[in-house]
Amino acid sequence: MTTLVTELKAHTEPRLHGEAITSLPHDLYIPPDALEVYLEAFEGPLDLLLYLIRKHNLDILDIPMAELTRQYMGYVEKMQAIKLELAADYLLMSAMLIEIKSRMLLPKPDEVESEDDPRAELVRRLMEYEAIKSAAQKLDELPQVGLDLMVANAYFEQVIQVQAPQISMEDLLSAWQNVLKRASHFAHHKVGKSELSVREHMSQILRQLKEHNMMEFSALFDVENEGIPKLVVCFLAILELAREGLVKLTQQAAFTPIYLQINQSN
Amino acid sequence: MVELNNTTQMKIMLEAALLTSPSPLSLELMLRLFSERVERATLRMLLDEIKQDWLARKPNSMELVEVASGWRFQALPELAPFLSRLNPERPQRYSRAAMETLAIIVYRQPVTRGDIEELRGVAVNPNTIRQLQERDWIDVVGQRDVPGRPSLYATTKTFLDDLNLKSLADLPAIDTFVEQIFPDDEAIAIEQAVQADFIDNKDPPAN
Amino acid sequence: MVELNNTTQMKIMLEAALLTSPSPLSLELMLRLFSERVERATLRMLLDEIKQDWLARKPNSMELVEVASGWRFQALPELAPFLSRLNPERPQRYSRAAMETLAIIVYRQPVTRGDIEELRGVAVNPNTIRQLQERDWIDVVGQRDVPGRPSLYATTKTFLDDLNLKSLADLPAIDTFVEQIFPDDEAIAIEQAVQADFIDNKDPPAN
Repeated sequence: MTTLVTELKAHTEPRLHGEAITSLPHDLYIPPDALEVYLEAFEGPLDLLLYLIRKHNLDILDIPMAELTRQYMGYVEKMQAIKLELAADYLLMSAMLIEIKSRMLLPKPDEVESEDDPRAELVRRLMEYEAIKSAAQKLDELPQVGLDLMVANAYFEQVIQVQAPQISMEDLLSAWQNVLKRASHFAHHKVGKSELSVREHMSQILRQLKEHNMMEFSALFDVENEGIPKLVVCFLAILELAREGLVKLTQQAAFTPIYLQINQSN
Repeated sequence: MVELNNTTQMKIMLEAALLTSPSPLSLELMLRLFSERVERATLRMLLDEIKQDWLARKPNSMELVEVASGWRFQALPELAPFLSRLNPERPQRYSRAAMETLAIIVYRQPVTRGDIEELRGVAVNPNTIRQLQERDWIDVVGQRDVPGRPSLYATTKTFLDDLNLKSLADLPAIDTFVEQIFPDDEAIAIEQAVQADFIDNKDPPAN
Repeated sequence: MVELNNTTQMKIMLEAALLTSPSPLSLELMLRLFSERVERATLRMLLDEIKQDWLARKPNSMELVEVASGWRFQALPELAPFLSRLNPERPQRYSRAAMETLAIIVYRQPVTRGDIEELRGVAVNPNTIRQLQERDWIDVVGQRDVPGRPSLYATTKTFLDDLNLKSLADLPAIDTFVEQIFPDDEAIAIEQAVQADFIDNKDPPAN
């Protein structure tokens, strides 16, 4: 958890050849490799400005622009000298500092009150950046899964439960329509709701016959519980089964019971 | 930090390590946990103790087992089917061929494979029939009395249940479709012919 | 299969599910474990009981916690330093630049890359954004309605999970710095202004 803290220290106290550099040389002469170490320690112009403000004990609410600008420009010139890539962001900030400085030199028109301080925007940005810097540090100090927290992850034997495909009635109907569309004997295959229940009964009767081998015709009708339409459908189903040669109807003599059995001629 | 001065502490660390590891832990890895200051024999003994502790735990959910690459905690086998519900496979879809085969069995039952092939004009994939049978959506209700005595397939009660139907008559009828193809008089004529064949039982009397 | 007729069995199943799941389990997922035949309130009660059972367990290695996306077991924090010895693929610590970028997204979300650059005063390294996205700590929640329609970034539930948080409100407050600089009344005024800015964004949009 202390990683970033130490890292931050390393950043704000740049090291050269293993030794901490605690202050800038007064003549601002920095060997080029040392400058790079310095600059890499800063996350950008705001970071550098904050560093300078802290380092020189400047009042962030009353920044001496001349001093800060001078310090800052010293760095930027060195950066340009060694053609650091970072320079663009830093140059933008130079321009801003110089602008603020020159605006402060202008005589203030009487009607403009003191709250229109040219430094206000810079102060706001510096403060906001410092807040973010401290937030980043706090975030980094939070325990993290994988580093400071280990979550349970024991094993279990995954049982593959293949989910059977779901179908809807519409799927079914459209599949059937596709079949009919392609089938040559179209007219023969039209099915209404009523025919469907006949076909359902055909299957049911076959099931019963499979179980009982032979059944009396009247035993197939549940006269007590079924309404007339169902009885008719059942009768139609028997006729259709017979027509398709699926069942055999037998009667020994007139008025004797009729028997149904599955057609097994061979 | 925890002191490693007694076996209880070591067992706790081992338990935590095993419960948090996504893969089995080898003895070598577990020794690293104690900076190699523990004998392999001691480690084995501790693992055995943990194993026994968990076996004795009532009620229990996990067991410590040794597999090829080391030791791991795993859910008791009887719990696995439940746990599998948490990451189910994505529901599959039936192929168009399978749907058509099913539709033919539904609307023309009882049918043989030959009937299906005749209607679809292509051979039926035996897997499709098997799949539908395994799902208990269709079954064999008899054989047609022709050479080879092919099986007659029909839909089951399970099929109706799974589609939330009371009877096949609840399925959408094809009538609307007839109208699409034969937009006018012809459709009516065909429909009337069909209707004439079968009595309409749209509203069966309550039993 | 185990019968689900009593709370003991349900607790065992929950415990096994939580100990074997690599990511936190939401109540919704856990309900699926019981085929949705359990009330959410019952589930919460069982989870609390499991949590208490483990807290009471002596000696103990794990604890049940609730984080943003659900519940999970984790090793007691004091064991983590030992356990991390076993984990060769530890997530990396992020650079200071990356942490600052993350902090801006966390505390100012939803933000565009431009917002981040303005706050930090330097260009954002695209790799940083990508890294955070790959870790599923941040994602794009929309576009700001300005020319170029830049992406708006926000933190995810995974981010909160990984930091052991239930919501953004559990994050450390960002105000302490202001106090350091402005010790008195002024600090309060500034703090209020800053808080007003941050307050809107406590709840990131659902993923």
